[in-house]
Amino acid sequence: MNDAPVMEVRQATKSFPGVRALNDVSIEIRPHEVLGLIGENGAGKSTLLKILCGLQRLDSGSLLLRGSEVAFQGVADANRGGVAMVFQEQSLLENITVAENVLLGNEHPSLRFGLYRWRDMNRRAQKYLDLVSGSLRAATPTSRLSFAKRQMVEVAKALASGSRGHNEPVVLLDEPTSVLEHSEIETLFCVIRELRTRASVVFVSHRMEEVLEICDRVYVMRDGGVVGECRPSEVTTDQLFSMMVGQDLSAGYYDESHQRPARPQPRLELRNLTGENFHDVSFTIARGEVVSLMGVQDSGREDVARAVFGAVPTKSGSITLDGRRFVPRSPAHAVRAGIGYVPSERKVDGSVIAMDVCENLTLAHPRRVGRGPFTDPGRERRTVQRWIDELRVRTPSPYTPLRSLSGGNQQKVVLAKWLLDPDLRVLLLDTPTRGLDVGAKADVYALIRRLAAQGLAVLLLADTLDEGIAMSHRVLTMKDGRLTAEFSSDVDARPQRADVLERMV
Amino acid sequence: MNVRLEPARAHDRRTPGRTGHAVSRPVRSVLGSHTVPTPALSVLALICLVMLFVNPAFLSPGNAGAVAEQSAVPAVLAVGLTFVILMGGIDLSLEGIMAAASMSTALLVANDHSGMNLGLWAIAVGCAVGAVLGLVAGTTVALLRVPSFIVTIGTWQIGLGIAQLLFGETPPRVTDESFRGLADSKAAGLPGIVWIALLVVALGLVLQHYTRFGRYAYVIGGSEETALLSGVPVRRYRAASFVLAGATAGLAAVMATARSGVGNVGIATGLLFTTIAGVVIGGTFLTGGRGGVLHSLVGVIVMVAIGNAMVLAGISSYVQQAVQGVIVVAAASITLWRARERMRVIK
Amino acid sequence: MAATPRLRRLHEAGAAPLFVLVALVVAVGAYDPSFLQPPSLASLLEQAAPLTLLALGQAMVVLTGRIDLANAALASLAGVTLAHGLGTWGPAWILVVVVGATLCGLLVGVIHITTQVPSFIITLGFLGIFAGMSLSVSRADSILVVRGYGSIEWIFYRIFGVPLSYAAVLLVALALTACMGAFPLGRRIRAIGLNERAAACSGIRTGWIVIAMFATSGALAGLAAVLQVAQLQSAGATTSDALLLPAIAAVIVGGTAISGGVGGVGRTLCGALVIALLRVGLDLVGIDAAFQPILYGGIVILAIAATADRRRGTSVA
Amino acid sequence: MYHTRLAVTGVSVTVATLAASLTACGAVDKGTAASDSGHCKPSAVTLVQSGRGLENEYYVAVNAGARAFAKSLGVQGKYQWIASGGDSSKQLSQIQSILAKGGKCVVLNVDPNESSVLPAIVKAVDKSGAWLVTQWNRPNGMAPEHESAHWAAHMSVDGVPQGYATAKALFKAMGGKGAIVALQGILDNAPAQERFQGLKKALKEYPGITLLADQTAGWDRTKGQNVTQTYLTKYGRKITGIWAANDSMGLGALEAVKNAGRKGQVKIASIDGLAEAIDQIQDPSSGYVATTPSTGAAQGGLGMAIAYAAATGHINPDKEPQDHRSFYLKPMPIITRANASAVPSPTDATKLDFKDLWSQNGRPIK
Repeated sequence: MNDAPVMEVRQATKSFPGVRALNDVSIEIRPHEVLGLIGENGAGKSTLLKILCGLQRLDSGSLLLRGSEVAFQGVADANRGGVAMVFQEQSLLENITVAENVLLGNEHPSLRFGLYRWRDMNRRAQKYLDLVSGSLRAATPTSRLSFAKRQMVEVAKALASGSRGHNEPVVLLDEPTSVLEHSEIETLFCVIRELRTRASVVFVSHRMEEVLEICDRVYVMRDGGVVGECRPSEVTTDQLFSMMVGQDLSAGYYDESHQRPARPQPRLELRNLTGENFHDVSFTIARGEVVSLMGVQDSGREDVARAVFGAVPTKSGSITLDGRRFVPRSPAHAVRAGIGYVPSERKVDGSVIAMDVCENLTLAHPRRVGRGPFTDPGRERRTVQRWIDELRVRTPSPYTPLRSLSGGNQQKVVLAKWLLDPDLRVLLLDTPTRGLDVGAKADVYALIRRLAAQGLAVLLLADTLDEGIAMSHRVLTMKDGRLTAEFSSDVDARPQRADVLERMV
Repeated sequence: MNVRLEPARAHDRRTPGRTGHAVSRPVRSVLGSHTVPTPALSVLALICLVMLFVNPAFLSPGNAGAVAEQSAVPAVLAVGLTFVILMGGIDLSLEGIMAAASMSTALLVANDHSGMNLGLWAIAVGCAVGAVLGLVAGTTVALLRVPSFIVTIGTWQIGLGIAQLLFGETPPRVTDESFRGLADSKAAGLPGIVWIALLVVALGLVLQHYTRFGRYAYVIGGSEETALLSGVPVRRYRAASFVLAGATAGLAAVMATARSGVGNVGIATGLLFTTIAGVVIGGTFLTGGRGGVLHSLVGVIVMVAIGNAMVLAGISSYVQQAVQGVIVVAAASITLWRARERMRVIK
Repeated sequence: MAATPRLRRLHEAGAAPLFVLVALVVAVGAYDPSFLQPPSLASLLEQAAPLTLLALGQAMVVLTGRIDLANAALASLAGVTLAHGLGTWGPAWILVVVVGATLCGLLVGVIHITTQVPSFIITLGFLGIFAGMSLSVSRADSILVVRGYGSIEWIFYRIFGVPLSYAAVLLVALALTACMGAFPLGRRIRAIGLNERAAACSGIRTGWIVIAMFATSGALAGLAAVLQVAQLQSAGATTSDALLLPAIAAVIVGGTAISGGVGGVGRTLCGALVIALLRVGLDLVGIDAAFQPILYGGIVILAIAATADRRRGTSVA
Repeated sequence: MYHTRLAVTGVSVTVATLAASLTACGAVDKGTAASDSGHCKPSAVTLVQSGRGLENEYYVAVNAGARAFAKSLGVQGKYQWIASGGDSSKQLSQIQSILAKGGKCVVLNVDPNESSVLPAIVKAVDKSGAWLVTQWNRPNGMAPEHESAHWAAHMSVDGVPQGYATAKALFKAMGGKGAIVALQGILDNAPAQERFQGLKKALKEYPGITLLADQTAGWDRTKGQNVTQTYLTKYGRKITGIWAANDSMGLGALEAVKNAGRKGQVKIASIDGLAEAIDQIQDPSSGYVATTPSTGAAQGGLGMAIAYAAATGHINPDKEPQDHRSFYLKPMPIITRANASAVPSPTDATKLDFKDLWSQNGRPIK
């Protein structure tokens, strides 16, 4: 293997207002390797990737591509240099065809006299699609594809954009597995291995197992700097963990010692609840109980939570809240009944990222920080500051726009929004730890324990099987819109993962 | 080792309330109408059906020709406007642009005012006047990042001012018969401007389907962010869409001038309402990314047909405006009724 | 770079419209010092009054990310209705008309929310509906207010030179500012404009607030009609129609983002004064009528370039 | 951030309030230019003509007439044309601003954009002591003789004889039988109604003529063309005549008739005296029968002259008889092929005698 790096970053520094995102970072990407980049959120992975793909410029330091210094003018410029990125958030457009998405910005070989030759477009796109999957057709409208297939198209798109130059491309994958199911992840890994023969790959994830499985070499990042470089064969998960967080956290991660038994009084009761995507769902959550609802995509579990919150309509069945019949007409109605909801899409549903921390925190229950119907800036400031301190939200001030906070801190604000209400009775958590780093996850877990101990009923739609089992008093599984099983989950008698998994798929 | 359970639901940015596939069926049937403007066509069919009982003369070939002729100018306008709207912008300036283009064209063909006679080259000049005004709007929107809504109110006024400057004491009358022939001479029973409009629509469809400009209009309207990330020079294409809208407005002014025979500052009075309402009824989303030239064409025909039908039905002039308003609201509501959903955000 | 954050903070807080206004006043005043005399300024404020009310209503709607193309036509309708009944029903009729206009705005909002059709289209339709109704009510003639005129005439008195009409507008503006600031309402409106889904998921009754904003726009259109009738002593079917685009221009020149969420009452006041000044300033400076639209268009574009809030990045509506 | 915003809002409101209260610092008396008698010296007078805009032939003629008057005084420099652009509140604002600036010695000749702005204009003029003559539209129940001396006069053009005479010429050309359609002006408009009344009056005298339909085409050429086109397909060959309330619509109708291949067979008559209409009348093949002479120059010139005379004290409006305060211009013979070639240009104001203010007065407006 030729060891001259394809791409190199030397002594890179990058600052944003109030944050130093990168501090004297040096890495190199060698040809035909899968390079892993792991670290907590806010460690600087995303910033580094953005610099590699031309989205942002360095404050100081240098970026070298095949030995010569470059300053990309933008993503398209980086593409021309053979560097392409698959973005964390899906960037495919629904209103055009798959071929157009794959070749976006790269159509010119298929143009004659300025006109598209669709057959040629589709043929070229198909070439890249075939590399990643056998079942994708170039001429399909993108809106017809499932999300998993779209992720494959994303990879094909990155391949296509990276192949624009004459050199072998560098493909940057930013958390490519976050929307994929297990089997699809395997397929993706096959694709990446195949890719390695013709390109260099940078694989970013916060899931160590994946990184260990697929990568040839790994950089570990923390607080804007590289804290370690290693080969997966030489390290264990625990070692990586402690490098990432700077301390040994593997014990007590889920804070299981604080699991308190649930109280006898039922708080939330669903009876034969039926909606568009779920049928005959019945279960009860008692005070102080955490129930985790498990299921694969399209199992309908998310809609159950949204139905309780009034965000999707129900057809039949009933909901009882503290013994009283409750028919959620709208989220506003549910909120007034004491229900809180942390949606999975933080930036779309969970928060107004253009508003500041204080405004987001007080959005749902302004009366808790006001005086009667009026606002009270002083009280508001004190309350908000208290929550910021209590949840250890890292923010320069309560009046910092939420968008400048890291994902974990944003999520804490979203949670705090509900905790402001002392009468909160039910908390619906839809993958509350997704995209959070290890430290922030631990904080959230501890918080959930504490809330449950206070008598709250928590419905948890866990991100992972382990999380769901470890965090809950009971585990419910859903498949195709119906409940399939119930497991009780005590601290010392957790259900077997295989059993749970069996009832889900 | 952690096992991934459930893939995250990546949100459909445009109708984010939706999950899974079972829900999407009604939505998809609306999506199905994205290639063909079915709702607008059914509104048109409804009008025809009603008029069949009220006044069958509506369906006579002669009246169909009249509707076609009256649709020609707004249809040409709609083609240019469609691309602006596809990219998520709006162009309100067409009345001002048409005023300027109409005056300059009338003064450049053989006329009773200026000694100029550029012949049919004046058509090119008319389009160019529109294109330049469009360029002003386009560059302002693209470079200064100001909402097009308000910029084009500004260029509207600018166009109007230019037209007033060009107006002497009487409107310039076109004496060039070949120029007038654009509108008057008939081929296959339809006047010239209808054929021009059809040509423009055909060109618009080619633009929409076969050029980067057209395809990128969908990309930019779908997600400007993605477009930028993919290296699409968004500003340039956005500016170009205004230039195109300006040029089609210029051409529309030429056609209207040929039809009426004079350069007229007020040549486009009321066309803005007809055109925008038409584009919207046709099913081109004001938020961008959906719709197309064909949609806009059908929408414009619906608007013109409504006006024509009301004259034929002898509806009092007092209420005509109100009836048009009701139909706009009703047509849009019917078109979009099935897509209604709790938590859906529509602005 | 040192001074920029401060400047940017000022800009984001909406200082630019104020600067534009002051610059324009100084420019016109430099050309014609008599313009700076109190009577001229008072006259400008009086002229700006109905426009400002429409602009304030429009701003409320725009803050939620919607647009109300029907409010000027609604003002015309309210005007003819007011003129029609004032003689017969007396001052109580004013209240009836304002309430009626509020209900019309409410209706527009309700239809927009229940049908989930973009506000641009709904209000475009209602623009036609209100215009047609105005024609029917007035029988296409203008209505002179003779009996009962005393009950509204006083609005255009000046007390010690202060135009009451503008003082009333300021009062409305103050009330709006108070509602926005003293209650969580203002924050909710901005949340809706910035991210409506998140606002809804935070338990905000987004639909009702949007409807309330359309109703507010309707109410202010009704008040604008009262001012118009008081000022004109008569009403025609299309009297206020031409104020639609100037009022929208005022909102945007005031720095309210057309995509919603950014903006406010104070700067809309400035924006409305800028537009009101532009409408007469060019005559005062003695610019030839034909050049006026060109200058007006150019200045509006420049003013908006100066005042636009670009924090939202890409969106150009 | 929050505090800055609060501060800026505060400053904005304060500035606005300040501006409002500044005006309290006293009203400056503008009467310096006036002589002892309360009248203006000729040198102090500003002449202001207000109308829609010069992109319209009629207003070009109005402007020409008013300018001719200013020239006859030798004060073109003091003459100003202001365009409302069809926006009533803008027109009012413009006039108020000019009055606030110019005070007593402003002489205004105004064509109100619509009659509803007129009371406010009168009020503003009255308050500032300036002088006003108005044209065309006024709300029912308002007249100079009842309002104020400063509203010197209101003049209009009687649409009834215009509609009547043009319709008769049309019917005669049609041979006294056949069917017509009528294109009306904007309904919100006295002239539109009067002209249509004239048509109806003529219809009574010609029982052989039937009115198939009437529809507004908004004074607009393109709309006139579209509506006519629709009528031509609806009624086909039944239509042998078209009466339009103004020339723009008439010329639009002519285009529609031409396109239908019926040029010459369908006779057209309209009102206003646009140059193009007069040219069409001279062309025997066009089928254009009649129009009326333009009244723009007379309305501009004489209106200005009357207001000026009042301002300088040559006349005292309060002492003038009612038919000098509210009057129609003398009806003029219509233009037909017989006299079309001899019609003077609409902008020709040389025939106007500014010394004899009442030379063109017709019947008073009741």
